[in-house]
Amino acid sequence: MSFASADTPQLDFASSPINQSLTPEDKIELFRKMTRIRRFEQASLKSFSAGKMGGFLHLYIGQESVAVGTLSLCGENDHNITAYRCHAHALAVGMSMNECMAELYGKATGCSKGKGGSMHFFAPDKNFWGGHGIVAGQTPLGLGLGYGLKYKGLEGCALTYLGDGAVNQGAFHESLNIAALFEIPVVFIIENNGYSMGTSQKRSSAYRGCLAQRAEAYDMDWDLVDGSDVYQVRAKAHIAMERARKQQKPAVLEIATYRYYGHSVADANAKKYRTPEEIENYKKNHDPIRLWERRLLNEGVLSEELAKQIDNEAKQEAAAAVEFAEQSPAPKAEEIMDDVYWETDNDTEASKVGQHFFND
Amino acid sequence: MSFASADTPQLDFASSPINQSLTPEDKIELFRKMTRIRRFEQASLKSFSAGKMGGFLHLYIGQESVAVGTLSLCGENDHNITAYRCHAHALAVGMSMNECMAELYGKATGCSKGKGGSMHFFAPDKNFWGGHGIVAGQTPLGLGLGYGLKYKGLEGCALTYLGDGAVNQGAFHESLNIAALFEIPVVFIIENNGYSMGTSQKRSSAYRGCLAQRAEAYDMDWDLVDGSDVYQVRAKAHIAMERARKQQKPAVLEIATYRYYGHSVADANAKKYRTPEEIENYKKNHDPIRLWERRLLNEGVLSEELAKQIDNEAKQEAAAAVEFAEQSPAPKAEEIMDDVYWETDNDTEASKVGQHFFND
Amino acid sequence: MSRKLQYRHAIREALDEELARDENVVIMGEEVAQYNGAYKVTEGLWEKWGCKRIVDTPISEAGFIGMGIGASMLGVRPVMELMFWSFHSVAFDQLVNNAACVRYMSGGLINVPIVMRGPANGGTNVGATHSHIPEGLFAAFPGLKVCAPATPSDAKGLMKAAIRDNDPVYVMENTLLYGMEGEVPDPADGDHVVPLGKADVKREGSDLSIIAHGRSVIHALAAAERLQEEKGISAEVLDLRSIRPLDTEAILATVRKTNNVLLVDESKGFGGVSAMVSHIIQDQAFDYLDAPVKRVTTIDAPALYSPHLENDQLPNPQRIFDKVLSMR
Amino acid sequence: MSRKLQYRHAIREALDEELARDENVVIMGEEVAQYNGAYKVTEGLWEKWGCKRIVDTPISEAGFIGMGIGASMLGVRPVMELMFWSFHSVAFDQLVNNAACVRYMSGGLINVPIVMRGPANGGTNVGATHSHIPEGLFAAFPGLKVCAPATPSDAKGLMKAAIRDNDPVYVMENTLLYGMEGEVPDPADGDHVVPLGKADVKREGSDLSIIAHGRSVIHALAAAERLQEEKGISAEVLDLRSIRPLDTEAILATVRKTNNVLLVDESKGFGGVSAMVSHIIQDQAFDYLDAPVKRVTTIDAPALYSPHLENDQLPNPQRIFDKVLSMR
Ligand SMILES: Cc1ncc(C[n+]2csc(CCOP(=O)(O)OP(=O)(O)O)c2C)c(N)n1
Ligand SMILES: Cc1ncc(C[n+]2csc(CCOP(=O)(O)OP(=O)(O)O)c2C)c(N)n1
Ligand SMILES: [Mg+2]
Ligand SMILES: [Mg+2]
Repeated sequence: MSFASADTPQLDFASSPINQSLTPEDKIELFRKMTRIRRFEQASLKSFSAGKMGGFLHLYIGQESVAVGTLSLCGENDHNITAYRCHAHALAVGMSMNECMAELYGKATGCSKGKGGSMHFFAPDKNFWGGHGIVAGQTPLGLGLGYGLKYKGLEGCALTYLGDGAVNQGAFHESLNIAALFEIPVVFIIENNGYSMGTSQKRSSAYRGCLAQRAEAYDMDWDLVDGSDVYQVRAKAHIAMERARKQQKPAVLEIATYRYYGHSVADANAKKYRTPEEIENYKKNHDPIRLWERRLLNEGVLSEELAKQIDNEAKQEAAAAVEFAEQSPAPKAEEIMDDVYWETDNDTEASKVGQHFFND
Repeated sequence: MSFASADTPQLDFASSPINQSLTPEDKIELFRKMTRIRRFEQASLKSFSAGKMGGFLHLYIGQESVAVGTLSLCGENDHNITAYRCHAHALAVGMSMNECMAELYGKATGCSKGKGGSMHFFAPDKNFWGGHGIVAGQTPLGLGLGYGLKYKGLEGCALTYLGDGAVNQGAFHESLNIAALFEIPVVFIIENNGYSMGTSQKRSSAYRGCLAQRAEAYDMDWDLVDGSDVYQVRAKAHIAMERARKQQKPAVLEIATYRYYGHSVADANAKKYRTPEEIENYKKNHDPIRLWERRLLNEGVLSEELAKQIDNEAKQEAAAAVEFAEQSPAPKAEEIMDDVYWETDNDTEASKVGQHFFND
Repeated sequence: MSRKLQYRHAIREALDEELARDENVVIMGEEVAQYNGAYKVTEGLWEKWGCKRIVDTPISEAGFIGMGIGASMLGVRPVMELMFWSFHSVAFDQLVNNAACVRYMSGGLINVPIVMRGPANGGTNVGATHSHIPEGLFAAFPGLKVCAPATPSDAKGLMKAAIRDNDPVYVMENTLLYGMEGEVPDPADGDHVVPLGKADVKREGSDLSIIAHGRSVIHALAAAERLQEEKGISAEVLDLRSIRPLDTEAILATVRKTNNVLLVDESKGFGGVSAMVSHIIQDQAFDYLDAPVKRVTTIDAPALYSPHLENDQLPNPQRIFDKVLSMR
Repeated sequence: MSRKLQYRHAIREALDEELARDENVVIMGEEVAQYNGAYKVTEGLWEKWGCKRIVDTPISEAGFIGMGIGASMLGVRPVMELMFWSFHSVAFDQLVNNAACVRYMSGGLINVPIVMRGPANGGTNVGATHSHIPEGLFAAFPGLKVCAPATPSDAKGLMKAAIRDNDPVYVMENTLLYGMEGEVPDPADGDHVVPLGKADVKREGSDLSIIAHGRSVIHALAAAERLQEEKGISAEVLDLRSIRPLDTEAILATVRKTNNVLLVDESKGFGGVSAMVSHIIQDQAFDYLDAPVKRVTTIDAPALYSPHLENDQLPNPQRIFDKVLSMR
């Protein structure tokens, strides 16, 4: 594979087979998913600002095409895992806004019963393995998902997301080497939004053409993707995923994207380390939802009215989720020590031997 | 820099300026150093087999040209650090056989007072910072030595040695990125002896041309070196060191070498994972000491007699070191808690406040 | 003369003064320079001291902390910020082997004058991975020193002692204290250094001793006030301040005085600083104890997120109050 | 019927039986397959079970242990060998965050049925970096289970319990016990499983209780014999076997019986399993104690190398013997 190819933006990936196979409904569904994510994030921002939740809130707004585009390619045996900026992945795999919003509110009805919070959403039944707070700590787990697939003889792959700052954690490199050496069906997806907190890519990483190119060190395939183009995201991810599924070959994809808000909602410097022009330019010229909308309008797949309607529905769904979260009960103090051990939760024989918990 | 160049063996590095500057005495001294290392290791093996020491003993025999060749290039402001296979580096920087052998014997006269053992030799006064047991754990320290040099405005570099198996530790990759990003004068030297314990390079690492090429991921210079040729080791290391010293550019050098014995003396499988032919071939055709000797004989720098004499002296020196170690006193139980804190060792004001040690 | 300073500003003042005192002091960590620090502890320092003294690092804790240790062996005196102490998990080898053992393994030839600092606490709704309480964990490694200031004044004084110390000192701060104000001596009145290894009686009392460190001290003080007011119980509050070295004398003194002990510790129930202090007390003041040493620790599960419940999981004034009553 | 087996062979038998019982069991680690294991615990398994079930990994502990955890979430049941438990330092994040917290953070949706095993001990002259004693360290993390077998029989039985457990279990073996022989029940007589959380009275006695785990149990037994013979002191020796879950009942029972306690623990003096056990005892058996709970721990410094001195730094029969006498 060659250098970060400057020509990719000029190619039209609509014609790639995986995109050709999309029905109009599929395309609208992609639009709906991205819209729902944005509306969910906006609603959570509002609740956060109103003091309704605690901790961190890492918004995904601006990056929607990455989670939605890649996860739209997943079948029964494809698994995925990401870092703390995880709401989009959760919604994209089919988790409900209710359980997600309730988790942000720390309610018992949350997807993690209020125990995980914003950074720790999970839905194993939907092949979504979190939501992880330690930068790049999830990358060996993603490798392990791929390992598990291969061990069980299933044809699938493990999408493992990380940020552009996360590439400098050792665990990621150990994972890359093992992935290539053991031929594990894992696709590492660098969501490159240009910054790790207030640090630009150039200030955190040394590299040749791009971050994904580091894969060459392990003789692994890689590609660079324009995240503002859903067709391109799908087309390139599909290639990598098929190679993983069919040939057990891992890959690194770097998807160029952008976040409109700060690193987290608490990021007071969000507009200091980036120029207003840079943010505006992305919003105006590269917004993945607007570009997809325009594309579908041009294709005649979407109408202005339908777009509006979808947006309104998403807004209402998010508002309802806020309502649901607000009305939901908080978890109870008696439940603090639940969910620590499988054995004690299931009241097994093993759980009855010895002291498992230590409180004076 | 290009692919692992297949032509390097054909080049004659004797003519490179750094080798041209060698006097006959210098060349003989290189021979003497390598010979002394080999004789030291052989003596320690004998003592180990006789049950005189404990723990591990990782012999350097076969690799002598690497430590001696590279460390012969060091000046006042060049520092170095390595892993547990550290006896050669210790002797090469000028530590005495006595203090080294006594350390193996766990005696109070050892370089670390018997507290460090085989894997943990140190001589900060000779710019040698160990001797480290955790695979690749020393690589960030080496980076830090380079950082310290730069911080203090000194023109020097930090040679940081690691094995071919160690390249798969995350800490090494974190170090590579920081070295390139911060422009730290550090030269990482992979002593590639083909195996990490019983695992061949191919079974532990995924890579393109060679392990050093992973440096490209960080846009860093690298080179591949034939370790059996002292001239080549010096010539290529000199280039990397000068670039580090003068331009604050880090590099990775991979030096192809071989160990004749097992991973450690306790390695019962040493002849299982490698064919006898492979070992014999290296000894016969690539032994760095024999090749250097032949070279110096051809150059007329060395005579057979002088070579013999040097070897005899080295043998005697090692035997004397064994004698010294055997005669030396063991450390005392009262000293176990010395050397834990600088402040308590120096009986400072700070050391008198509060309980520093906990023994019932 | 003293002034009111926020805990974070007290630390910053300590850093600023030490940067001025010794040109080998360098501050490193993620976002400490241009971003002014994730919790603004280092705000303004980059502008004042520039890129050489205040250094932003990539998210490579093993790499940059190891780098700091290596540089410290050469005489640089790095003060490393861990954005959260919880991130120790990815740099553990550097923290417990290289920093703690290099002096020993070299037979005393090397020393590692480095400070690792950052917040180490629960209570901010960030969940299990971000809420580790590692004072006891690191104090268990001979070669390391650990302190955990509870007030702005101690935060400044201990930080300065830590930076001047010639051994590795791990300073455990607290995000929930960063905004707390307190009296801090005026620099014009001389150097304010609080030695490591010296506990502080933060409140005199006679009926029982509450021994704590870090934010638990604040809870203990609140509970003590209420115990006095509502129940007429006079609680002495001893702030350990430093975990290793540990002020065993001060611990034994308060035990001998009150004969009743409650330890408050944000650690989980298995282990922690409090298990050790409990052992020391029963070992060395057995005959002075009227009753077993009791503890309030974090309820034994990974840190949970929910803002509705997190305070219940942690030690808090109510739990301390209740525990004291249960001890009567 | 039982046979004599070496500790290492007892473990191997456990692995072999569990490999046969459950096709999801897979053994992974550095040199475990083709090399037969650095300490020959897995000898012959690769030949018997092949490359799928017995897997050699690169020297990437964070990577391969995280991989095991990820695979375990999908139902694979990896048994990961750490060549030395000391190498936990480079995989700490995976060990204490991902393995320990994923269940909790997911509100109970995930479980991590994984075993981490390997030797965790001093006494082999390999110095500070290779001689960590992390039982207490890991037991402090709710979500983890920890055990430390002292005999071949317990090693086999606990290993089998660990592999069948649906939570992460960290088994701390001992290189100095690998060659020790002992009776192990014959597989023909049924499955030999020792449940986690059950201590074992390894020697009955009436004058004092020596509580220990791992190799310290062997030392305690040796000291107890000598105490009996030379001093007529009857020491009961309780082997904790499992650290978390902990058999608190058994601890309290022996304390109530003898009223005198000595804890033996290879940890350093600050913390360790013994500080916790001491706290529990004084808390729950205060009135049964005739004297303070005492300890023999490793002398408080990083592990030293010298073969002439290393045994003096560690708990040993002589130190236990002397300590008991000093308690009279
Ligand atoms: C090991 C570790 N170090 C530091 C942090 C704090 N932290 C959380 S996110 C982040 C920036 C990550 O940036 P990037 O990988 O680019 O992801 P993005 O936030 O842009 O999605 C930092 C420093 C952490 N959570 N874990
Ligand atoms: C983190 C860690 N994992 C495992 C080990 C055990 N170990 C010591 S040396 C070694 C092999 C290293 O091989 P290589 O890097 O090629 O160096 P060489 O021994 O060939 O010089 C292993 C696995 C260790 N010391 N540290
Ligand atoms: Mg980013
Ligand atoms: Mg090697």
